[in-house]
Amino acid sequence: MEIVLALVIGGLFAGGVYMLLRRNLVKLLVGLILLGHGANLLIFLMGRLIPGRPPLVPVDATHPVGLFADPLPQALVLTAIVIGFGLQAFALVLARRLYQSAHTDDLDQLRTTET
Amino acid sequence: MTPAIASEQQPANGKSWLHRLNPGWFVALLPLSLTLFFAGLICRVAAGEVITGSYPWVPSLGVNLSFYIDGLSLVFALLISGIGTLVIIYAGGYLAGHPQLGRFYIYLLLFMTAMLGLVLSGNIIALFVFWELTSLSSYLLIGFNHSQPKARASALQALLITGGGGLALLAGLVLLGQVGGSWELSTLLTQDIVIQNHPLYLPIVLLFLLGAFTKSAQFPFHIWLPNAMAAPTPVSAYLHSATMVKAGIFLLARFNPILGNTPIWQCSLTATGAVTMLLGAYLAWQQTDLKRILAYSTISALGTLVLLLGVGTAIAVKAAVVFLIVHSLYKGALFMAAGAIDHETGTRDINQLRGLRRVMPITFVAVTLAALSMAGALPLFVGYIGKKLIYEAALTAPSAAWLLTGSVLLTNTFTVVVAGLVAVRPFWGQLKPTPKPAHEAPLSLWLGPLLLAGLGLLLVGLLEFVPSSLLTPFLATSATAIADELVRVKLAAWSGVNAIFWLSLATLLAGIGLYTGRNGLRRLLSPANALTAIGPERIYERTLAGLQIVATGQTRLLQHGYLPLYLLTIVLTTAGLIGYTLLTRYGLNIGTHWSGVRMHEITVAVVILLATIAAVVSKSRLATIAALGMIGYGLSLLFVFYGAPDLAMTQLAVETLTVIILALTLYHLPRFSRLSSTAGRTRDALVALTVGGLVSVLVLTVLTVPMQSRLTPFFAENSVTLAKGRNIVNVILVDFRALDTLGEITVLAVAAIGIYALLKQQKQNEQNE
Amino acid sequence: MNIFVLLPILIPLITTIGVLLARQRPRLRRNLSLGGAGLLLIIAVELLVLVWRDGIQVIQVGEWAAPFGITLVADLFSAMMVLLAALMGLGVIIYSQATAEQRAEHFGYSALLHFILMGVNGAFLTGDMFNLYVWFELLLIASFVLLVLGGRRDQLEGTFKYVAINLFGSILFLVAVGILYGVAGTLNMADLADQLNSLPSGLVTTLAMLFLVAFGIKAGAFPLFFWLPASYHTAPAALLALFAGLMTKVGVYALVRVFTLFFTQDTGYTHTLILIIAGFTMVTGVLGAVAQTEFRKLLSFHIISQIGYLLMGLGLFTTAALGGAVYFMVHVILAKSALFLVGGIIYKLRGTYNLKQLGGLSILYPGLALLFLIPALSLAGIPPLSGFWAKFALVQAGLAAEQYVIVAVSLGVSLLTLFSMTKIWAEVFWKDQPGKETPVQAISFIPHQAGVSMLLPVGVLAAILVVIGLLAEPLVNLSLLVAGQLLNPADYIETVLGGVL
Amino acid sequence: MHSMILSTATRYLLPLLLMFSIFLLLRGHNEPGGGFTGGLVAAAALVLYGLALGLRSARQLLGIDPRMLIYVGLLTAVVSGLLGLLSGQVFMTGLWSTQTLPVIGKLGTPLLFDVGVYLVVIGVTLTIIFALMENETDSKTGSLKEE
Repeated sequence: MEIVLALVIGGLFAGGVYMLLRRNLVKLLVGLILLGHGANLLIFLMGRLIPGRPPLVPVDATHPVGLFADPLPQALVLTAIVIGFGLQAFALVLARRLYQSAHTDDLDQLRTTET
Repeated sequence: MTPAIASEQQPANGKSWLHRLNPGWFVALLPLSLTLFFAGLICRVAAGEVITGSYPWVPSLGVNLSFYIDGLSLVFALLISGIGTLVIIYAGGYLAGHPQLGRFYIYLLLFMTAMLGLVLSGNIIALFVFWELTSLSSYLLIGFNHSQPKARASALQALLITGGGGLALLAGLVLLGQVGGSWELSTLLTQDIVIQNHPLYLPIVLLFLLGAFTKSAQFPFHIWLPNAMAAPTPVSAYLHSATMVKAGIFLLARFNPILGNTPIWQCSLTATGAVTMLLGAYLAWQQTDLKRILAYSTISALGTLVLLLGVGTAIAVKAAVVFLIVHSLYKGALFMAAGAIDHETGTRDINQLRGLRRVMPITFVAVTLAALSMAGALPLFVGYIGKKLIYEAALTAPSAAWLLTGSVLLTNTFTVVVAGLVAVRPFWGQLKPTPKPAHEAPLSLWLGPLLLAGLGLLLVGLLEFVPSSLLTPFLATSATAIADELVRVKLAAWSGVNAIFWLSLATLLAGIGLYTGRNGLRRLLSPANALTAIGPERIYERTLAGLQIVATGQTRLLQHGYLPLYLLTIVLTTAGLIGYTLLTRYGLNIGTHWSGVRMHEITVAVVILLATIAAVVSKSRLATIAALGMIGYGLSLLFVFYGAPDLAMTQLAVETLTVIILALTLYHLPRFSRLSSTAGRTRDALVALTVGGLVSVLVLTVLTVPMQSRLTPFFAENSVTLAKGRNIVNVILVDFRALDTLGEITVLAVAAIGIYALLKQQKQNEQNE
Repeated sequence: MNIFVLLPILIPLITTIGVLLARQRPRLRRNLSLGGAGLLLIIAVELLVLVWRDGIQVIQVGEWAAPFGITLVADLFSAMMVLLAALMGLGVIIYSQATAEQRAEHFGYSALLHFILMGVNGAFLTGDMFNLYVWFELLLIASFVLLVLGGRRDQLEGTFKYVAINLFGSILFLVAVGILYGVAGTLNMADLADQLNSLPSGLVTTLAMLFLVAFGIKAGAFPLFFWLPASYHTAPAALLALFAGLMTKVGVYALVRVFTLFFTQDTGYTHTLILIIAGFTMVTGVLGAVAQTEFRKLLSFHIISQIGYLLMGLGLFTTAALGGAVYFMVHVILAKSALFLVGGIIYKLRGTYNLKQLGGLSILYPGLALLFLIPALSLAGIPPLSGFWAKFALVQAGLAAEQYVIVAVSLGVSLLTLFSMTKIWAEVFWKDQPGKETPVQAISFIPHQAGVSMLLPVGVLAAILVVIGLLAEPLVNLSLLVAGQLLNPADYIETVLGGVL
Repeated sequence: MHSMILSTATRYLLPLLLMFSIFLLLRGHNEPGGGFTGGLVAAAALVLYGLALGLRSARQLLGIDPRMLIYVGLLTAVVSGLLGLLSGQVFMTGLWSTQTLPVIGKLGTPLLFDVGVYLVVIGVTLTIIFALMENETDSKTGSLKEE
């Protein structure tokens, strides 16, 4: 199954990079979102895949029984998702404000600070 | 800083004589006491003693404030402080009432400190520190009249040329120190054989020469010196004739025992010196501006000094020491006098000056004395001794003696012309009206020139009639310090009718002849002078302009403003570095991980991939948002399949929020339009697929490495017992790695503050408009 | 176990919460902000003293032993960086009293400054790779918000580029951390240093490349720096001083940390690469500066150029070189920030940053000229100011390592730096102001209209620069100690992991 | 937007959702859930309320500026960490009550920390969405309403 997920990650990165290189303000952000998804899935996969069991300790046990998924990558991905959300939300609103201010969503038109 | 100057501006009626003195007299007390101090050391040094001492400065880098006072340093120190005293008095008169006089003195004293530090340093890094400070103070002083663009440009030129040389010197010094094993001069002086046999010897010498030649205005770096005449005349007299430009000479002399006596050293010095000497002298007599005449003649003198050091025989070194002193005396005097003339008449153009002899008698005397010394015309003057020694050195040079003698002869002929231009032309004949009605300069302006010129006479007297005085042994120790062998000095102005006498006579006659025929000759030579149009000056300008063009071009090329291209560059850099490193350092090594593929998982994976494609190709914003949502939800399903319910819930919630925000923000943005060309799209698609492939490969490569998490067993073990929670993921978030979560919610908080500011600010901006 | 390792993160956080809660009461808010920054500086001094005297300090947050919990570590390098951050923070906060607009303050200007300090200090002190990611994101988002406060079009545009490129960098960082865990099974830096040695070096080197790019973007290295000249110059001077001083340096800090602590398997490859990047960064940065005629743009390009020197020290990878780079870091943070702050004063006086429209200031305000000249000459490496010792140390180390090309490049760049500094000097201070007769007399020594809050920070920075130049020994000594500690990580690893394992 | 059914449904749904969010928060330490998810559910409930009954009533219901929730949440999280410090241990060391409560299990500082997270998440979400919605209505009507 890892190979399938590796392909999914690759696909997300390919799509993300393609969108990242577009001239459109929004597409660029879509690209970043796709890349973010890819990165999250990648970290998740790095804990190796253990189907089924969540890392929960049964009520009357002191530690988890049998095979369980690696909780650390989950925690990392969770944090990364939330942080990513904050940054993406900010970037989206920024893009909207930029559009309102510059009246264009074409990045090639947005070069005033460097010329 | 200004009260003393303010009083200077007012008419001094009814004030005591003390108040009428310019502030220079008081400032001069400082260098005067230094001069006396150094003079007091002559005894010890003349006896052959080397006075040393050392204080740690930056011991971690091996840099100490050491001093090393031998004959060579003391000669320089005396010149610096002595001429400095006179120049400071002079400047007080020259810049009387100037509102920035205080600043001028600060710069001048900074320079003096730096110059003294340079010649007295016993640590080569400390020496470099002072070396750079002289460049800096020279920059500030050349640009003193900074409202004139010319002054600014000249200051910059001097700084760039000497600063560039300085950097080369730094590299040279560091290499020298590393080869010689110390930054201390006293140690290095014992290491000459080690250093000269080291493979780095050649680069060291070249770097040193760059430093010395730029500083001492050797061809082709000489161009900054005439331009530096934009500085107030006290500066020209002090820095650009008597002292700073001699720093390069000092450097060559100081390191001659360590680096010298090799063919490369001698050849480069002799050749460069000869060219500079001739060129300077040739250009000098063709000028009409007094200061420029003197500046070119200074270049010539510096060339002579380098030449003499290059010849390197005992007699040449002796000649160098004497000529160094002689030149400083007469050139300092002439510069100051030129400034006095400028100050009192309003012009420095020799075509406008005539008959000043009557109105400026004292200045006239001073200039005449100095010019006679310069021309080396009469055995009465120390200049004659200098000239004599130079001829002697040239005649006895180990190689190319006749060539050198010829060059010296030609140079000296030109020098005689220059002397005439300075001393005869402005003073004799009918008085011509000048921009300012000419009258004699005040005491402060003629004292310096007269004293320096007079000293030329006095020295001869000392040498001639008091042979056992301190002076000769002192000069001998100086020469010995340079030559690294015992040099005997026995100087006499008159040594009978010999080859040198005839040479001197020939020089004088040729000079007088050339002086009378100079206008004709100048016309004759004017076509040749067109060649100077492609000289170093032009190269400097071109380089500067070229630099500007390259800089602008490069910046436009790199910082072009197209964000997608920036991102492309970064993506390609990333992919290139990682792909190259992976392939060359590790190789392709991907395992196959087909174990346990289940249908529903494959389905979700395919859905995610399809949604990705949809998000990429879709032309509608809503469809893109929907596709993004699909991907997010697909991911949360995957998380569910692989035992991550918390993650799935979070992903689900965040995805929903993102979709809402996307919908809200994109509402007013225009629909997607096709902006890039097909070629561009193809290129990007190729890049994207490469990156995607690379990431997949990387992931699969990493998965071949067996991984044993070192952390997970601990979490599993202690989650309940110590952290009292059964949901290990949550325990990690709020306990094991709570600091991450604290950071995370802070990020969220800042993001919210930012979004709020973005949106509300807009409202305020609109209200303001 | 030492509280001082934690406080540099905690104090800004608590201050910022206080400032936010007190948003209706300007005076209280201001005092809180100043007090927090002042306290932070005291703590930072204390921390450095402690580390210098007693060695590396460690806190295992939540009492979870390394490598299981998150470790905060203060070695000399971290402590020094924290001190610099605190100093810059206090300086900029004082300075901002005079310049920050009411409106920016309304949207949380001073709170955001403290958020930046929190993120920066967190990044300097953490001993955990993922935690480092979190702090990076914090200081990124805070800098995003600060850059757009004001909402002008150029700010929005510049910030968008800044955001886009840096978010890409963050994603790379995240991927890199993920893979790091995927191969080594741990996130603690000290533990990583142990674990990575037993892994195939080719794979580790590949991973190192990922970090090189991710941190290279933040540091503003060639060819990843585009975001910096695109955005920085749209910000007010006070902010720029902080950004110039700290933001890119965090990237450099991270590079130094990972490339001394655990990516040292194949230094012949990785560090040579860093050296090449260093050379290009220097050259392209300084040429960019030469091309500019706007105060902030010119100095922004210089930031890049100087990053090159820092990377040069890392790339040479000897104690002398790294020591030189550490000294350079201190020097450049102080000098660069001081220059931006002087720029702010000039803007206050004349209302423009355009060199062509400025002039005459050397006569009018000799003191201001001096305040400019000290950091400018320092930056250009004129002895005996601090920049010279930095340059000298690096040149010496480079020559000792027989890396002649990079030494030649660095010396050439140093001349161009001098050139571009004299450009500002000649245009702003020497030249007459266009269209105006420059008075012959000074108006006053310093421009009093700038007020104490603007002049004091600049004065203090300039004074420090003079002191660390003239009396360079203590700082040089410290820098070499820092370098020694970085190059011999055994002590660090031992202290962090303690008795465990 | 102001549909009768939605507004009525929301009135009843709101308390349920809020209770569910608190339930998620409290059980998070032992079962899937936690401050983050709990916070999002609560925020969703309030956003829904705002959509159904207008932003103004949602704000009224909330009583305070959502930004204050962020600050208070951050403060709570810091305080939970500081408690460990004040009791002479390291920052963020977990302190636990001795008794066990139903549903929640033991009370402890990590739980308080999670409450902080919960509040921040509600505050952040509401700040963003409310500001966006306000912006939306502003630009739609062209009027500039007071906050």
